[in-house]
Amino acid sequence: MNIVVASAVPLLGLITEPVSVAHYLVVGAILFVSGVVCMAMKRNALGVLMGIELVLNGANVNFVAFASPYLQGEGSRSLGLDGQVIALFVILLAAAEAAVALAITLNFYNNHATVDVDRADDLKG
Amino acid sequence: MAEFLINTVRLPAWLAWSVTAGVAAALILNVIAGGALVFIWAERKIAGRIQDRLGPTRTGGKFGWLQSLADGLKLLAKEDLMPDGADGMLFRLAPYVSFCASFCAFIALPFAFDFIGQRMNVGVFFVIAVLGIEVFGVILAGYASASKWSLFGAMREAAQVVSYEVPLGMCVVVPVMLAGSMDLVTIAEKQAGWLTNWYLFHDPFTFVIFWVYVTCAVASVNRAPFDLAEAESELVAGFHTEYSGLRWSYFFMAEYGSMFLVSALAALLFLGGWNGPVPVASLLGLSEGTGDTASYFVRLLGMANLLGKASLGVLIMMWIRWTLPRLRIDQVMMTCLKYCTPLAAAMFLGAMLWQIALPGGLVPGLRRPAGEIREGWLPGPGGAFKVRSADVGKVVQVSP
Amino acid sequence: MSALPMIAGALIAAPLPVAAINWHSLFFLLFASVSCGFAVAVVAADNVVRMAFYLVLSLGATAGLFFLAGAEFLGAMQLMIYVGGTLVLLVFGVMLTAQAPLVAIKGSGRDRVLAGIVGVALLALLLQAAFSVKPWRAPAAGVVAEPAATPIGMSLVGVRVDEPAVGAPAANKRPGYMLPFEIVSIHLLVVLVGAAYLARAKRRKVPRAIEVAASVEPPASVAEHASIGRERHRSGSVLAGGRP
Amino acid sequence: MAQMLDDDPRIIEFDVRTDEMLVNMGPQHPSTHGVLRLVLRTDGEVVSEVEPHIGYLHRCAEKIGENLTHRQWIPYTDRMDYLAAMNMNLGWALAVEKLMKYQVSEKARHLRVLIVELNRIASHLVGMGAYGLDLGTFSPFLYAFREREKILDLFEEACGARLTYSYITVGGLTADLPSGWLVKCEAFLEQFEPIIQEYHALLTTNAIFVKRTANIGVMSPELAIEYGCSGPVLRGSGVDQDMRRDGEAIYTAMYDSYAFEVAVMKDGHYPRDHVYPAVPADAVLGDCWHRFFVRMLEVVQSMDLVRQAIDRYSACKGPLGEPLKLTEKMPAGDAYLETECPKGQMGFYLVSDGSAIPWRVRARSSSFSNLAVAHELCRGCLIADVPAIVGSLDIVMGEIDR
Repeated sequence: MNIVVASAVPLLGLITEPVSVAHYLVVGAILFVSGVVCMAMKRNALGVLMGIELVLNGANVNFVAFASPYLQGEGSRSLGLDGQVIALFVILLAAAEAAVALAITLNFYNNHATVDVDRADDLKG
Repeated sequence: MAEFLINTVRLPAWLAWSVTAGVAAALILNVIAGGALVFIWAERKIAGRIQDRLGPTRTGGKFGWLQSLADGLKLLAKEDLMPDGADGMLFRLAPYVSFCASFCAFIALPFAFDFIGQRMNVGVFFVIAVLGIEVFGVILAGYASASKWSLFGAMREAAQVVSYEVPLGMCVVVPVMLAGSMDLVTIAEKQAGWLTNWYLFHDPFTFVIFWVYVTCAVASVNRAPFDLAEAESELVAGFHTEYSGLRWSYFFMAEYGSMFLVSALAALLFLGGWNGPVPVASLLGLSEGTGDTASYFVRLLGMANLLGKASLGVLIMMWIRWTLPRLRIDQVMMTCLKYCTPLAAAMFLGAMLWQIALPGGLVPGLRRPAGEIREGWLPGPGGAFKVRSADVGKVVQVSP
Repeated sequence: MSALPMIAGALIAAPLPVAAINWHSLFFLLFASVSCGFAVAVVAADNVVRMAFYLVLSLGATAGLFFLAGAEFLGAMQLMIYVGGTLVLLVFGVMLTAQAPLVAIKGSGRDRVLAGIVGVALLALLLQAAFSVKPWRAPAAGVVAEPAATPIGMSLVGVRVDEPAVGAPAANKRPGYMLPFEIVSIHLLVVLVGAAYLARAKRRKVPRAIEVAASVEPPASVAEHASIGRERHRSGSVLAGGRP
Repeated sequence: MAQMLDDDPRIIEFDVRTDEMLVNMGPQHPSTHGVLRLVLRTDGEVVSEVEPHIGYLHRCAEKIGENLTHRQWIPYTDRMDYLAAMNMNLGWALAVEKLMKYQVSEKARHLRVLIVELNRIASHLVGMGAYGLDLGTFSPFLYAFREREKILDLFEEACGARLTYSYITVGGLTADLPSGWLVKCEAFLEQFEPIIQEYHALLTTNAIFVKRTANIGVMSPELAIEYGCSGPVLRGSGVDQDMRRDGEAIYTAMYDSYAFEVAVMKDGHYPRDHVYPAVPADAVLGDCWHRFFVRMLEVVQSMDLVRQAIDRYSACKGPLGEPLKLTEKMPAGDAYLETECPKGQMGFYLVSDGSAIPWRVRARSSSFSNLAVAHELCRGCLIADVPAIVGSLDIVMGEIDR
């Protein structure tokens, strides 16, 4: 019990201290890594697509964090509006990317009757 | 309320805020749950009247108003079935996803001036976005039920709702453009005054687009004649074929919740929000913003106004449901793609041009100016420049 | 995720001053754990529909994080486009994976281990980077964010109305986003047309099934009353309890 | 053939590889009108094949008929087309009378016409209301049932039963009308006439209804004849055939001196004896809309016939005449007679060995033949069209399964 409390007390800072950019960066990092692992590991084309979405989302979290005025501590400055606008463009492009990728997946499915990306080896010599 | 609890009751701040939030959440929840009870009763009575019947009379209470309560009890007591091949987790979660989406959208919905769960800068957008998530629960339910009818219902709902979001969004953008804000409170405030200030009567284009909005709203909440996802003569019960008991009732509450929501949104965007056709309060010299007892009275009056308008919308939906046959899925999509979307786009363009050509409306002085200039907003040849503070608040025509 | 039980334990064991709780941080923690937890769940799940469901929850919670960071417009945008887009993903997932084998295509165990190692290494690197800059760890207090929806809208039509950041060029020199906005619009249009073309529904002269049946000689009487697909019916039914 | 397929907007071959699905519509399904099971083979929403499975309501009615005397079997005919039991009674009674060469009294003849046509109205009201239900509108169903209730009240007064009447029987009818009945009947017709316009407004001319039914399930006259369709289903395809005019003498003699025009599209128009709504531009002869419309016309036609029958019946003096005894022996031989029931041509065949109990009994069901064509009509339609098409055939399972 004591050990748990001892290890937990530093974590109490999480809910007593205000949030900083670093908090968001950690979330962004976890999303990003999840996305990368997802892309690398999944054999289902739709799974790979979801990995891409996660990666883009992780990047967006970072943009928003840097753009937010009240996450900025002394000595750093906010990206301001630019960060948000870039995140906006990322969302839009992610939607476009999803549309095209789905169309490609669909065509692949038509030709191979599967969405297993490991079977997409037609061009292999 | 939180300030009151802190200053007068002397609760600690965290408790005061929690209590306030809890009360607000409970109120909104009761709007949905209580609203569903009332609307189910109303639907029965209206259906009865339309069909030359009496509707419920015998369950108890005057006009059989206990019928919904009896139904609720029945649903609570009913066995909760799950098909053998169902995806258990998703099957259980789906009703809650639907209900939560419907519930969350209410957070940004103002019932009167300052009577709002959370005032949001992007209120309209938020409501539409969250409402779109409701379909998610339906799709999950359809997939997880392991029933072909459910799957058909879910696919129909997905196709329909995703398509109708496009014209719906365009319809919603017009009042946003006129008010210069996505804040629902601001949009409703701009329509204060006489009936002519309502955006419905702002110009011919908004009048047309209101009806487009009504069509799209009915379609996006899956009511007849667009109730394809649960078309009982085709798909048994569509996406909720396999649901029973309490879970089924969550879908039902979500449906009635979103019906009320789109109606309230119609009232806020086009029908003056909580402002009545006649500005009774301001004629009496009362204001809703001052914070004294009289202002609370005005707000309550406004709330009654809004609830009345929204309920009227729901009742009209019921009327439509008990009158018209159901469309076919391809006809539903055609209605969206061939009629609603182009019409909404054209009306959007028209309303925009009208704003440029006749910013003050046809009859000057009858209406408040629609858009306002804030400091430093006017684009000039060299980018933005500051506007003199004397000009702020005035309507300035921006040459294209 | 493991932080939650620990905090819960701490709440019970330690005399936690409830008044000291920063609610903003608490909600951040809530959204962050949902977001990260379900992102990991996406990786861990095999069923494509569940993956999509987790993804939606993760993205939805991220929208909550955006709201917390004062980016309301972006949060709503995230809900509408990202979550809506994923919804379509889900629909396609359901459509494409009606057959059981496709619902769960599993990677090999070796892949998983390898991906896990790479992932952890990458995460370590990123976390180190996240904590490496000191000002990033020091939050500002008492700053209230301006509503960003209108400035974003104005910047997209080429006018900057927001307060310039410290050290940024003067107000009338800062770039608007008119051109990128137009480019993105055209891009979206192109993508829409392209996607529709790739996954188009095209009309064939004769439906597939009738083609097959056409190879079977239709009975003579059939030709007299030509009706759609009649020949096909003669070629035999696949339905259970077919006719003699 | 290829030309036809090009023109058919419903045949779209998607580039996406999709799986076909077998879906059971019924036997417990809201829109299969009883215990009919339709197996649909679908590709997404597009139905590529429909296979009706019947027999869930089989009660060996014909075999039972071979163990009962001719009059004892009358109640079993009630239960065939239970929505038009009077017409069923009449079909069997006339078939037996044909074999026995028996002629009912003039008064009984007019009363039979009166009752049968009134029942036709009731049956078409159910068909119409249920069709609205199939298309997702509930209110016309109840409007139709409201009026049908009044007809059933009349029947109840005449024979004591509301659904299975056994009123018309071999050799006449079981009882004469009670006094004052005709006045009530005329009052009903009087108040019913304007209500038909209501039905036209809610269904026939409703834009959504027309969209859902026009050009759906188009049946060519050749196809209709080939499948042995009859009744409104046949006439909806433009085939001018009505047993009341074209049937055997013993049946058409009943309608002698009655003026009525067969409800069928001839020379590009429907009968013009009354004011009817115009045919919508989208409707094609033989589609669901026309089948529905023919029924609506027949309601008006039957009203005219009932009015004429009331006049002729009240003009007849003298007794109605007693029906035949239960055990009246039939001459050896066989007889087959088709009558025009609301659903189509209902035929009864009996072979007698000279006793009162028929040696063989068979019934030719109109709904059975009408349902058989469903798989032709439903090919390539959408799932939502299946109830629309099957509903437009207006089948009754009691008659199909017997």
